[in-house]
Amino acid sequence: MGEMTYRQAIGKAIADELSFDPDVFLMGEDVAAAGGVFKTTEGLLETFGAVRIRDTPISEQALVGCALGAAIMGLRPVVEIMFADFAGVCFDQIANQLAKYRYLSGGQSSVPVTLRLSNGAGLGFGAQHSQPVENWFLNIPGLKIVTPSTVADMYGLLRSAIRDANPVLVFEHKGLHSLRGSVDRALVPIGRASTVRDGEAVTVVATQLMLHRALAVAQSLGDEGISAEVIDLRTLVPMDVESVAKSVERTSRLVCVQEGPLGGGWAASLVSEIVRSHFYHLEAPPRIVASDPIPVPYAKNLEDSWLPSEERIRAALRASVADTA
Amino acid sequence: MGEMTYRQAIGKAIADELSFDPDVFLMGEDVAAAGGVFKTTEGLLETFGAVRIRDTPISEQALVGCALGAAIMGLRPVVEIMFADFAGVCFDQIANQLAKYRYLSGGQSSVPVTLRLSNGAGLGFGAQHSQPVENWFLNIPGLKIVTPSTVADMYGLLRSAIRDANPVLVFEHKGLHSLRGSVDRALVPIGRASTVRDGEAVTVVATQLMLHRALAVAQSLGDEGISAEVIDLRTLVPMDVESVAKSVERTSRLVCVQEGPLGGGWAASLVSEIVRSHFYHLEAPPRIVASDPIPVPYAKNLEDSWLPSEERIRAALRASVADTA
Amino acid sequence: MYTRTSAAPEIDSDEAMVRAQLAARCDRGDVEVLRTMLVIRYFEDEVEQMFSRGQVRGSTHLGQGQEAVAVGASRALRRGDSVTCTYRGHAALLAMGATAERCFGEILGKTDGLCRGKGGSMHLTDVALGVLGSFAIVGANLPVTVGAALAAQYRGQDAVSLAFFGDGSTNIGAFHESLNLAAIWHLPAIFVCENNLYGEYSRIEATTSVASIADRAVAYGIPGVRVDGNDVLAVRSAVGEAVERARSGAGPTLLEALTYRHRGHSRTDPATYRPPGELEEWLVRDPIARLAYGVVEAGVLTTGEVDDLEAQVEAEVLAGATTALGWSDPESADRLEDVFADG
Amino acid sequence: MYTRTSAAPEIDSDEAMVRAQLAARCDRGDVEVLRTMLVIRYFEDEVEQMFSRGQVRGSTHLGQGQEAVAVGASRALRRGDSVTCTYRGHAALLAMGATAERCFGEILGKTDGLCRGKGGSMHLTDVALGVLGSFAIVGANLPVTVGAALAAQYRGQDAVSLAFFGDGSTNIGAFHESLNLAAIWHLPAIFVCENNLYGEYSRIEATTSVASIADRAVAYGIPGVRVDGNDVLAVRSAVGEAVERARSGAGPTLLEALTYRHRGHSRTDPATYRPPGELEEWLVRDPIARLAYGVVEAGVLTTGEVDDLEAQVEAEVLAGATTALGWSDPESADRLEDVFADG
Ligand SMILES: Cc1ncc(C[n+]2csc(CCOP(=O)(O)OP(=O)(O)O)c2C)c(N)n1
Ligand SMILES: Cc1ncc(C[n+]2csc(CCOP(=O)(O)OP(=O)(O)O)c2C)c(N)n1
Ligand SMILES: [Mg+2]
Ligand SMILES: [Mg+2]
Repeated sequence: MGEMTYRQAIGKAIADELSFDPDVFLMGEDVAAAGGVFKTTEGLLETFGAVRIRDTPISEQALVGCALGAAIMGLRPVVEIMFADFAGVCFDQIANQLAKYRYLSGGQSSVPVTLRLSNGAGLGFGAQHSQPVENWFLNIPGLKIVTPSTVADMYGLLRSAIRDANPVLVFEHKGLHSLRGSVDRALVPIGRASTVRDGEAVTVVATQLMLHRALAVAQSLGDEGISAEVIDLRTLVPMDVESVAKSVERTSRLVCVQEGPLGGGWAASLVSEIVRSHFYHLEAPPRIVASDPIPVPYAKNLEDSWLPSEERIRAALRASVADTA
Repeated sequence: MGEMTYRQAIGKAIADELSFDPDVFLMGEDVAAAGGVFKTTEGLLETFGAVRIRDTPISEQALVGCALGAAIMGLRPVVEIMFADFAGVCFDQIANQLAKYRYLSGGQSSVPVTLRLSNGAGLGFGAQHSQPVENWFLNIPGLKIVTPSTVADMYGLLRSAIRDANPVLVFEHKGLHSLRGSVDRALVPIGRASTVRDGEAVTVVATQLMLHRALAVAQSLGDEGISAEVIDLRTLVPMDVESVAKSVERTSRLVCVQEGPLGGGWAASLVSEIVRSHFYHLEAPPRIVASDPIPVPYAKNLEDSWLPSEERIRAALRASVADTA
Repeated sequence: MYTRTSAAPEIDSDEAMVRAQLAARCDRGDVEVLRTMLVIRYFEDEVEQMFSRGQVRGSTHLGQGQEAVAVGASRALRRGDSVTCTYRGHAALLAMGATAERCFGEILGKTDGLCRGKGGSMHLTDVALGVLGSFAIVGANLPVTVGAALAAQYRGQDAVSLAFFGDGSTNIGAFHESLNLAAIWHLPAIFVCENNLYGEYSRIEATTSVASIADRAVAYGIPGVRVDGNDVLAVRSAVGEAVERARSGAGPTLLEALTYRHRGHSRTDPATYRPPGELEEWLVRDPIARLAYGVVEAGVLTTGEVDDLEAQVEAEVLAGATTALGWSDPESADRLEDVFADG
Repeated sequence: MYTRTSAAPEIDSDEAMVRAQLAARCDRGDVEVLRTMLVIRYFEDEVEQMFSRGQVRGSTHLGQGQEAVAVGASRALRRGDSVTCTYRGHAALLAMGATAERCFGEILGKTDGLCRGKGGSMHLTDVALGVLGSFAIVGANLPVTVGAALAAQYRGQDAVSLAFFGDGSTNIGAFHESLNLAAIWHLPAIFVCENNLYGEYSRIEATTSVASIADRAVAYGIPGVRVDGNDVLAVRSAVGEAVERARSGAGPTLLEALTYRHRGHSRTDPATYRPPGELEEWLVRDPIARLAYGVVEAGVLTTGEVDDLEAQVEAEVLAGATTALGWSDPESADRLEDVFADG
């Protein structure tokens, strides 16, 4: 399918699913006429019309619940939550309704709803528009959570999410919209990590913006003779612990890089799983490079300090490799 | 102050703070005339009057935001969120407003708001009225999170929460309302764990309902000669990792017992902290006994299976002690 | 417990007038309506007993006295239409055709309950019958009805979706967002507020800034209609008009049905907050006694036949309870199912 | 960029009538009002430039054209009253007395900015001046104003709290909950909707089910008032009446101020969705040109004095920008402060 940006991959994934299945439709604030605040859905209104591409009021609770109702009736709604942080105003509908509907009804209906949320820090939007919101939902069973880092995964995971019979939260990192890459296949399976760099000395696990930083660090350390394996987790729920475990079986060392504070984040969950199953394989304490436990600050230098830097990642990798049991 | 129930300790703590400080007031759905759905606030209206004890509409967003506004103006609001699960409908106000207000304003105001939330499973209320909601907020810096397990702690931590200059979420476990105990002092400091049983062989960390199960198991294992130290974490944020670490330095083994699924929960965060700092002290993999990653089921036997049982806790302790590095 | 029509309280002249008017509208078809209201009443009475007997735990929210709303509304719907309701939803399920057995089964947490024992009293759901769910978070079902209505419009079908909710629920954000969304998209949604004067233990005046819930329709530019919620035929025809409007593409309606719950808010509420005499006044307006009077007055049934019907329904419902009590509990491993669908 | 009054567009006869009426109400005290509106205009223009020059990043939401709402409303308040506003809140801060320097400083992320560089453009806050905050989540500030109003009532003070918000924000749940709560508690709150016809890129008709936002007051049993939001004196007097009501214990008011933003929604929006000619129509109604006309017509200032005032304010604002640009960035370690208060 050729080269495109992460932003374009989003639009194209939605367009391709709209073409594939007449039950798919998109709604959200300014997704139609304006093509989305991040211009991810440009052109969809013109191609698919106002019934399937719908601008909405600022009513996120109603939108998520509306998607649930439409899904029970057999449609496949895709809802854009403009900034992921706005999941706060519709948290009940996501966590208590969408996530639990199938279970509460004893499996009477599937709930094929996709929520798309623009995620993450780094752009100076302030504390209410910059959060890595994927960590808000880890303790809510019933949701799948997807965090694509590459153009191909953005495309393929979004298509898989729309086809999935369950609620899927797809986090689109705002800092990656302009990333370029090529898309080689249609569907990327939800729930499988991908090893983006092979290595022997240490396993590094990351997602989204942090994946790219981790990769850059791994490459630079490679020049120094430290061979780091880099795994893009891609999906947080269900989490592909097995792939990480297999890598750790070889490297015996684990570093997780997480945008966002440590407490309640995915990295801690992953570490606790790995130490449970591979405690005796580990030759160094698993490390987490995470953000400070503070709201995302606005000033550029403060926000830059908040995001795990390549320096911090490099230091963690070096420390991990230096440790001996 | 003598013997009372956990339920009474709640009412008494609020009453004592109402007496102590005229800026303290309580609001919530049916907290006044009816004395609260769980009867925790009985008699307060009669003693303190309708200005300070306020029944409200079913408008949780408005209530939490109203508390924030009143707090900025110098009052000390206490808000009851009847079932903790209803934090979903006011999640934005808690996570994006209350938690971030001080930071966003550069420290212009403190935010002395206490939210009281009835928490947890075990009573057959179904998936939307039974969640251990404390785990929803771990990744939201700016909130203190308190989970009292005993009558004395319920009393003392709630008083400390109301006096705190910051937003504090106080989770009151529904399964402990009838617990009896004696209250010996006024304030229990937020942020300190308490060692409720000394032991040498393994450190067990738990909160609320699980604390009592862990304690029962520790006692029964004591009879078999396995000496488990039991720590009641009491506060999840800020977390007293140090007390746990000190215990682990002696026992070299850690088991966390958590109501609720593993992903995104406090136990994983604690384990990741401990393995980071005490990896080489550990003689066994830290274990987490948690709930299934499913919504809380309704049928009694299913709900009972969902909650970590004494059997599962016992098995984890035995396994931990049996492990050798 | 249900007082047979034959022993119902004396009525006053106001009530006599209401009943005369109702009787004038009754016909043969309304026997089925009466029967369904009786099923609900006996069902709720029996759930109450099950709780007192300790056969179930948790909580339950009974609807004795409010039967006319669910039954009247459901009788204005047809196959393909859908409904969402609240934790106080047993009536809606039974009105839409769920069997007493499977409803009891769910409340008892049985594997053959409507939701395999996973939902419970507050979550009775029967998608096949068009009951998309009972929602235990106040206001949460309204957006779901909006979505079901959108699905009908999207597909060019003339189905409608109807949401039941309480007076107190009109103060929560989801109510507002839902009505606005349904209004601007002209969706075939009907919002039926069961105004029973209380939200939990609080009277409506203490929590709600408007005298009549129907007045809130102004904020959405849609019709707001108040109806006697204890007159099942009045409810049916008011909902019928709203359904008509919805099917024709003219958009949603907010309907306020004035009614009363005979019991407390939930299992643990003795309802001591009611002014003395209030319950008694409303017992006089019992929707079942009213319709029973109507069918007799209209010559459709004799009082003896009404008495027989009551006895028959009571026996049926109790038999349903016995059946459900005999069902097995779910297997422990069943709890892990129904979280995610395949594919 | 701001067009000096001396070069303002031609006006039509409707506008002439509005201005004549406004002039009749002008007096000497309104020079300060004019000055403040000019400060805001030049401030917003300069923020726009800072973004184009790459001196700041992130996003910003400008309010050129809407100055009369913040300035008129603030002039009806007194010390001890409070205000909450939105991401489009620069005008409210400046109207309440914040200096241009410290507002610029915050937008530039400087350590001497209003919020020490931690909040940014969407979060300007000055509690000492009574501006409790700029809130970037739509609707989130309304409950906060309700709380501030409650604090006044609780203490028996006659202070009021006023919330600014947009037309689009009236479709979110928090709006509804806040108005209901303020109404039933008769709180001294004033809800000022700046209806600028758009929520982001969407016209009000596409998202909002009611023709006039003021009509939504019916749902809360409170007064709903629509006012010309480009007539600063009209805003001041309408808010003044609402404040009066609030102070007297009669409860909240919903006020709709009809206005228009000259720029797009945010930095990245060229506002191509506007029908041709619409902006030009509203430029004719520019609130600043109107008041400038008024003070001249009323004999308070000459056109030359207006011109001087404009030049003077422009120079002051630009000097403020220069000052703020010279401030230092926060220390990296500062980020860890202000999360929790001691004690
Ligand atoms: C968001 C939320 N807040 C509070 C509750 C607790 N609650 C359950 S029912 C109820 C009262 C609802 O009153 P109303 O809407 O009038 O319905 P009724 O119970 O009278 O049928 C409340 C407050 C809830 N379930 N959800
Ligand atoms: C809960 C939430 N949803 C969406 C947004 C994104 N957003 C910011 S401003 C805005 C439009 C608001 O329109 P209006 O209330 O009319 O105010 P205006 O910007 O016109 O002043 C939207 C949708 C948000 N900030 N918060
Ligand atoms: Mg009610
Ligand atoms: Mg607007």
